[in-house]
Amino acid sequence: MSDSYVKNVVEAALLAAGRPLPANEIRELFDEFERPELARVEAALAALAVDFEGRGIELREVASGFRVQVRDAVAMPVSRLWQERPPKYSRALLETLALVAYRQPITRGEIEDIRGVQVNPNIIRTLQEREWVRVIGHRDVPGRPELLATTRGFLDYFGLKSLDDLPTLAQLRDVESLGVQLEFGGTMEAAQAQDPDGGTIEMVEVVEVVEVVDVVEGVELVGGDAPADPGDETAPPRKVD
Amino acid sequence: MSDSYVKNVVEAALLAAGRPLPANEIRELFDEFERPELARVEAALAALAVDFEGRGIELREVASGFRVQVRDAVAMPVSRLWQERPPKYSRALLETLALVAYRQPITRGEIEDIRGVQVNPNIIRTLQEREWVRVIGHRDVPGRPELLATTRGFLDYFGLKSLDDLPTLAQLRDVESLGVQLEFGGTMEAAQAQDPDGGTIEMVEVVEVVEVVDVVEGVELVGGDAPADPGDETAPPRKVD
Amino acid sequence: MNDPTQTPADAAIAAEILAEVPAAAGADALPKPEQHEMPFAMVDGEPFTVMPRDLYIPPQALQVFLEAFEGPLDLLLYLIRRQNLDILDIPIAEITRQYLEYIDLMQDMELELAGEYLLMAAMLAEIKSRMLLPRPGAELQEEDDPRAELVRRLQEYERFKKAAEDIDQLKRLERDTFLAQAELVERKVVTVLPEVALKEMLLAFKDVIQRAAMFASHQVSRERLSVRQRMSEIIERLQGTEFVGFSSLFRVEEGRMGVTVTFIAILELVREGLLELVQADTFAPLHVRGAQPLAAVPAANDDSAESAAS
Repeated sequence: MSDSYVKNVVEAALLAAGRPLPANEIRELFDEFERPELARVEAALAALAVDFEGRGIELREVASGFRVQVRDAVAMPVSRLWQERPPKYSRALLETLALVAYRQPITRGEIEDIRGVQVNPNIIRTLQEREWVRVIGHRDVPGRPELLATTRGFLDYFGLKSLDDLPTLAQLRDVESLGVQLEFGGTMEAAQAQDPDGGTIEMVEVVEVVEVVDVVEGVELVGGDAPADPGDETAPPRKVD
Repeated sequence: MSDSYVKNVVEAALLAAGRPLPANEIRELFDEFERPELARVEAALAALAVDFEGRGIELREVASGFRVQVRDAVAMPVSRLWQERPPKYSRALLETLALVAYRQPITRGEIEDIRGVQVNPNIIRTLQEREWVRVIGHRDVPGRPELLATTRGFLDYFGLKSLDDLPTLAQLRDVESLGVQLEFGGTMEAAQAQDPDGGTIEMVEVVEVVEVVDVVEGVELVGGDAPADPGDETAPPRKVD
Repeated sequence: MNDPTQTPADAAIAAEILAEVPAAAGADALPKPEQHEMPFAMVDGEPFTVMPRDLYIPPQALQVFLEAFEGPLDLLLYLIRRQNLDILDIPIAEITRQYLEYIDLMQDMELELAGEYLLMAAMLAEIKSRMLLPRPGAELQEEDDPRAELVRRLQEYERFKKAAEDIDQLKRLERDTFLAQAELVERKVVTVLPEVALKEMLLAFKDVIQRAAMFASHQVSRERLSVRQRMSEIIERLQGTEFVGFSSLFRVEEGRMGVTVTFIAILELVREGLLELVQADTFAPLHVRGAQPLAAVPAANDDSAESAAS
């Protein structure tokens, strides 16, 4: 079996599949008696990527495998093939998606704590229908809230190989170094997108929930005692569940 | 605008469209100010057809325009992308296969005698098509029934060096106890190095070395026409060098 | 939607908001914020910071602007960023005043105001009052700063707001990336053969053997399978030939055990009537002959089986 036959099968399979194909799945397309080594399939993929250079298409590896896609340089004329505009996503949806992507696994309540507003259930439903987000379990707390995580489909859609390829998340400046930060007029510094110690982050979130409750209680005290303040008048504190 | 840009747009459009595109529709994808003559688009199509020679795909003109399609030469492996999961083999087939393996050379009639039911001819045909069983002769009795035996392909499929790698009937009498030994890994180091099924084989082999001696002695017994002694079965295995 | 009754004070805020509308609509258009309030217009290079009182502000524009906020944290961030304030040192009194003005306006516009906005208002008021309390010592401990929690939440929200923008910028399918696909005109019918595990076959065999009570025969149960295999090999060997020398069936290199297996196989074949031992004369070499002319088996069958396995 010649190298060019292997490469032709790989090329045709990638183009026919309509979805990303992992190398081992391509390998299994070959008849049992002529099945090439995985290394040969990988070599064919590499050779294809070279073949595609300077052409209208390119080979790209995403989370679920390899796919052939239109090269950026010609994407504009090609996009005219379709009349309808691509779907636009609301900020609320994108922020929710970002929280799931960077903080997974995460519950809806935890998303709401960080965003400061309720999450519209339609948003979660849309994310699930698009198969970008799925429920991977339940947090073992009262109510057993669903734990949300992103899917490989999410990574594929955004052309990513893994979560590590997500844009770097801005660093949280330490409140305790407030004075120092002021002196230097501190700017937001880029930090690693992935916190190696996910557990710490979870803990911080739990602490935060507690503090929000404290604040609510504090509000009631202030509401009773505070001297006339236009702000207090117009915004009577309300209990929130 | 270079010829290669025109060709790249044509290539990318054809591959992205998911339907055949007429040349004039491809032409209209270009920005008005850089829109090439139709002849240039057609020249790009011709150049693409040449590029695709010897590759996994080809350019074809059909009624509604041009499309890129998988070449016949690789259509077979590519078709496996949509292959359905095969049905499992029937119990009757597995029993027939096992009887051929253990009692070969054997006729269909003899298999039927042991199984107590007729053997569907399709089963024998399936086993022959799979190249696990073949006819090696005929028994000299009325009807001259075919003598069936297993093939090298059968041994290879199950990862056996020879039929001796299969457990003996005596060992099979209690597959449950065999299974227990397997689960605990027994005393056989080999069982740990191999997958569960391979482990079975390893263990069986060692036990059989002991049995070979029995058989060798059995030859003398057969020659002397000694009656079978049930006590032998439970006799502790003897060591062999 | 009801037209709000605009008081002069509202009009001033509304004018301020209106000046921000384009900036909010397209972040790219946002000029570098300065410490003072941004001008809503530039005329002949002169900034105008006060909206003419009689300017009509379309309520729809206001509503779109106000609805653009994703919640109280988003609104607060907007107020802070608009004035280029450091998030770590928010002038709480001023921000609270501005925040409440927006809340008032939203209520005037009869926008559906989420409870979270009011909760935040209360939180701001509480922070403000705590900051007015006399401090125990000269040094203010950072962790005692009443703003700390708010600052932390604002920062936390802001980084995910930014992350959402970053994700939106990623090249994505449908909008920026298009899959290349080729047609598979005719899908070939591919027959996939079922997989069989050795154990499945052994269990099937055990069942059939138990049903047939084959274990009744001790001799059968002791049988070596290599004998069976050898029997098949010998029958094949005899294929198409009349006689084979008895001794030629043995291969010395197989050793004593192999020779024994072959010998038993021959005896078993003779017993089953599949083989005849022939001797032309006393002391003449033994020959082996198939008990019947063996049917020709297509050799191709065997060859393909072996090549498929290799």
